[in-house]
Amino acid sequence: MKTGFYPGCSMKGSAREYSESLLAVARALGRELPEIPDWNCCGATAAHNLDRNLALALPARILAAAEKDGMDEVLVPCAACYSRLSVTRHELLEDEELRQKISGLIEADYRGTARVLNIIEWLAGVPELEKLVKVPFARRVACYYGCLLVRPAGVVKFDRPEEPQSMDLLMKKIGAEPLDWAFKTECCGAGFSVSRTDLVARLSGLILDDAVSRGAEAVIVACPMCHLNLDMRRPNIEKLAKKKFNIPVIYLTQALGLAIGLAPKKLGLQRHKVAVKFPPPEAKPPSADKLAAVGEV
Amino acid sequence: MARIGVFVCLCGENISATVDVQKVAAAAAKIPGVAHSVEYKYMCSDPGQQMIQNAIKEKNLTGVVVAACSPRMHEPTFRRACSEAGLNPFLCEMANIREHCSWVHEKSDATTNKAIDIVRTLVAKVKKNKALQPIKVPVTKTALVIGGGIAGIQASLDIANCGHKVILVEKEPSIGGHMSQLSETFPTLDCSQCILTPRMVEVAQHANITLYSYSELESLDGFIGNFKARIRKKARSLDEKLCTGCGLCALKCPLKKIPSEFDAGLGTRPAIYVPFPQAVPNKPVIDRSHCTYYLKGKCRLCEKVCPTQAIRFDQEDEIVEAEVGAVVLASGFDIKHGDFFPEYGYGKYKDVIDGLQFERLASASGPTLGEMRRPSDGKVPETVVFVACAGSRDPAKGIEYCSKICCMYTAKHAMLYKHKVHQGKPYVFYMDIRAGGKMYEEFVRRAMEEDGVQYIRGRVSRIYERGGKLIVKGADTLLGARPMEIEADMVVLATAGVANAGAEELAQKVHVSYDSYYFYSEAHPKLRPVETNTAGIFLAGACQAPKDIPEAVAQASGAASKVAAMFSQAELVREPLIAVVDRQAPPLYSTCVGCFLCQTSCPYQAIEKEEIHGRDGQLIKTVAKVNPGLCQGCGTCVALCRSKSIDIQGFSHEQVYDEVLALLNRGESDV
Amino acid sequence: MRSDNHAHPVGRTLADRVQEKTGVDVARCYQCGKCSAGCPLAADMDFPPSQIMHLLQLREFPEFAELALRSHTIWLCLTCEICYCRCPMELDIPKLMDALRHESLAQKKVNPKAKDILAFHRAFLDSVRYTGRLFEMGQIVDYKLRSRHFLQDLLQAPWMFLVGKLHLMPERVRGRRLLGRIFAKTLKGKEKRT
Amino acid sequence: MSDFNPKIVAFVCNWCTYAGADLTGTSRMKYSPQVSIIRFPCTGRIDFMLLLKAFANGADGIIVSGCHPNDCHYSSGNFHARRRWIIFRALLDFLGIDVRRVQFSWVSAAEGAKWAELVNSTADHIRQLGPFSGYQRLRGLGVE
Repeated sequence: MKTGFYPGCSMKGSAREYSESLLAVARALGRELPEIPDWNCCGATAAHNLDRNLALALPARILAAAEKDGMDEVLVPCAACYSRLSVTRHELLEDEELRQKISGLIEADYRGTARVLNIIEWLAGVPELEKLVKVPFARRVACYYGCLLVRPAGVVKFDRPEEPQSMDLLMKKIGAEPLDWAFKTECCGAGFSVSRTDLVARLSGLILDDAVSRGAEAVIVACPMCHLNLDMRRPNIEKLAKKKFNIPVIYLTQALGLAIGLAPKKLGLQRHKVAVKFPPPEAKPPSADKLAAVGEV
Repeated sequence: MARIGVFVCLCGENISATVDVQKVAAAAAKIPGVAHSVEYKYMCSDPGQQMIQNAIKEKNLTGVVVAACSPRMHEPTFRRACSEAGLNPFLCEMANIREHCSWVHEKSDATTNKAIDIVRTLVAKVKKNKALQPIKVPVTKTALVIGGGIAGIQASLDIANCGHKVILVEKEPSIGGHMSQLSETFPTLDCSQCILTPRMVEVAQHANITLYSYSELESLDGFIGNFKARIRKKARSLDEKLCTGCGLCALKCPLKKIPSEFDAGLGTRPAIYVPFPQAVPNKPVIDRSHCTYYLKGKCRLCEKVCPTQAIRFDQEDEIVEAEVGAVVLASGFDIKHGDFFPEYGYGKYKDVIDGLQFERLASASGPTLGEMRRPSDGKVPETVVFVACAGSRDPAKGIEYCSKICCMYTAKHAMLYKHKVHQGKPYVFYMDIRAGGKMYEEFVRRAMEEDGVQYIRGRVSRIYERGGKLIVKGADTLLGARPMEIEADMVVLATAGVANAGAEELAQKVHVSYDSYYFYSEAHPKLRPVETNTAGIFLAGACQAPKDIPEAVAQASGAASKVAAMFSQAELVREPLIAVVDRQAPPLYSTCVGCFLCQTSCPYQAIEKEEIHGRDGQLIKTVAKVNPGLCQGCGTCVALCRSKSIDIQGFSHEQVYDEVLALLNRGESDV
Repeated sequence: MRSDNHAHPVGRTLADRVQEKTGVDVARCYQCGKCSAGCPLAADMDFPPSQIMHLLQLREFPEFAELALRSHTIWLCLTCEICYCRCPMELDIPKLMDALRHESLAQKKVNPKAKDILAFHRAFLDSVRYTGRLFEMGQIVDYKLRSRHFLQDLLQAPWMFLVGKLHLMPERVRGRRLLGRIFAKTLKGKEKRT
Repeated sequence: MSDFNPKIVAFVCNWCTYAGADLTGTSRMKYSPQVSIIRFPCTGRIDFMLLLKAFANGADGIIVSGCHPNDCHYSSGNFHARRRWIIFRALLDFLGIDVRRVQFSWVSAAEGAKWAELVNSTADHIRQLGPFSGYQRLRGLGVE
């Protein structure tokens, strides 16, 4: 079983710490994550907004390259890229004519053999994750799934589209206390970060407001776009909401990295706009019954 | 030589719009053996039937083919007409050129040719038809009614009042069904219990009704007029004859916190309980899944306090056998429960409740004694949002149909709430208001105009809890689909009406057909709404489709009158479409070799062994024999018989073989 | 070939064309409004999603379909998929929005209010077309040129650079020529540089 | 595709599929006219040699359809039919008849739309398979 890695553009730039923390965690878990050779951009929102064939061809080229390299599955940590790659695989496997057409465009035969994995699926595949925990991440966290990890349900076939639980379970495994909150899957404004910052500030503000009002100490994300909006757009959010939200937004790989004892710097925590600072954690391992409860899941 | 008459019906334009009927009649005339072929506008009309009868006499016909609608529709009509003209009714067949041809194809030569094919096929069949005599069977004049809700109660009373015996089987400890749970009923707002309880008592006291409560149908065998039912009386752990219904046991039972089914989970009950005070029969049952004695072997407190020593811990289920002539299915419905609405938090938030729960909250006998208090903290809800179509008309949730009763009961709920909480604000999210029914529209108008219920046209997208309030996100589609949020204290979902959990199992036990939602299928959507396709089994109430009380009661009375009509005859006449074993002159006697494979395949144990003895009394051979009283005519034995010694009347080897040949070989009649 | 000759005549109305491309049959929508109720940006749209559906449903009135093509809505749609997720009739509205955008673009009927959004998408794809990946620095500059919002986010860039999130030089994909051909066969013609 | 119009015979039971096909009509759903129905009391009544008879007389395809499992009007006739069909397939194969020419299905009395779908898909399917040309050979084998 060969698992390839598709970082996507953001993880090479504005979401660099996601990539850093993921690779640091992978190293600590002893997992190899070879990048797909010569990968290109998935086209993100822009491509499917403007042209359907382009929106299918860009991800198809990536997946075809992964297949050619003998990868059985591809880890796509960015939820937006994950969505584009999943949609493409789904549509091309459903429609043989379309598959041939797109294969023609990318000048390679795309077969659809490589499965597309999101970060939660990949981490859920790590056996006995809770045993690796050195410093339990004992924080009240709001797991923010955003839109594209769980929707559309018929394409991603992962968790459930309303009130998903998979990230909460992962957080429990590393000693965190995931909150029941209302904005797990509400949209943050996504690709409008630059073009309609006003809308992003409003939508993201609602999300932070709910998390903070329920006593969350951190928002956990799995998507560079969500992070960008909730973290880097914080000044815009706070200006519109006319109040301060001091809550840090961290990638789930960063939380995991902290729990298994990796240095904050290695996880890129210094690169956030909102400082990742917590009141001193109670340095105690997760209680036995808590672990037992997690083990059952 | 056969002299067949072919009668082609235009059915107004129903057939003639797509089939060239003249051509069909002309083609039929050329089929060898056809002596007469005509077409007519309405064959089923009096002049149409007269036409057939005249032709039978004038042309001396030996068989008739009516090319018209489905035999399921008018076969009895035409067979009767033939019989009146002196032709054996089983020499008349119908060629279905309407349902299977004119209605499903475009006007074209292909369609006309198909109609001709169908006629030719049936002509070939009828040539091989034999004159048959109907079979007469006795009728057991006892009806079995399954389900003791309002439909079952009504059907039982109506049949019993005609002087026939009724066995009423109810799976819960008491009869009453969902109607007993309701607080008030639309469109009159009269108290449900007040109008229902007298009926329940009447059932209990009626000399012609035997009530088996806390019982279920185990199996049903036999056929119309002659069913054998086995009924499982579940162990109440109680000697019902000794119990006086004093209620001391329930009072003393140390378990008090078991969610009450009757209160839709909002109230509690002990392990030994009577579901509600007006229960019929007023005898408790021990819920063995919760009772401490059954779980841990200790307690028996109820036994100690019972003044008549009626408790029987070692009681076992009992099987009762009964012979019945007809069955009325009135097994009712349920509303959809469970985790099917995560976006509304149904099952997650205590204050998001369903319609039945609201009924219990509003009921004077309910867990709050009729005070409007929300389940989470007992607070009086000041804003209540009612969501119609929660799951109905929603293929994404698996239900395409309209549940029919929700519009009305939602209006009723909003009104009841407003009557109890005067300062309260009720909102109803709806898509369409379906208030067809006597005084129904007026009732909904009253909710809006007199009680000030705010109706908002749109479907709620999401409900979540924040700070003790339920945030309801909707949109008003009449105001530019503008999104709106309501901070509610309680939300009532009109969840879809669905078939009962055991509906499929029951249908399979009694062999009636059902739709993909497990609602039972009526024999004809318009003209036979209370019959099933299985003779002698009738439908009443919401087991057929969601229905309100007046409809359920009307249908129950309809079913009862069908049963009474059946019981008014001394014996029933059955079609002789049954299997027969071939008989020959000596020395062969029969081609049957006595392998009795047929016997193992027969679902009705209708095949017996017959010994053929010579004059000297010596056994010559043992052959199969069909009991005509038991055979239902499925023909499984016919297909299985290796020596082709069994044949089935009406679908004989000769008939079906000739049908296949005729269908595939267009002769001179070809166009 | 289907055996029935009962298919609707295809290709006449916008609804037909969109159905051909996406499989979404707007006739199935019964206007419950659940999409509009859940849409995060419905309040900002000129026609919330359920109304876009209705504009298409009125097939015999092309002027309504025209309103859909010229709407701000189709460009505001975030493809967050919540409408599709909750639609009782399982209508893939996001996919339909994509098709409407493509048609709006092809017919040059893009709503003027969507100028910035479109500029961003174009800048994004330009970057991908020339380097194979998103070059954030280049894209921002391109976007500013297209949108003329020169001052926006002026303070973000130095910060991003400082924390190491912004590169001054693009990463280039080896298969750029192939990507060029893909762009040429897809977007080309629809997308001349403005 | 050619204008080949296949001849398809449908052997159906009276209680489920025949009634289902009636419902198709009552609902005015359209389907291919190449199919004609022969009514049986139950699929359990169907002697599968009849299928060979139909092929020998020029049928290009055959539909056998009755009640869904457990829904048989006579309790178990459809199970007998299913068992028989499983064995019969092997015989068809042995005789060199493409088993895809026989469509075995369940259509209930409430599934009018499914009947239309079944007929159309079978008609399309048989059209793709082309005319059944082996019937003279079948006659040579004594099936008439």
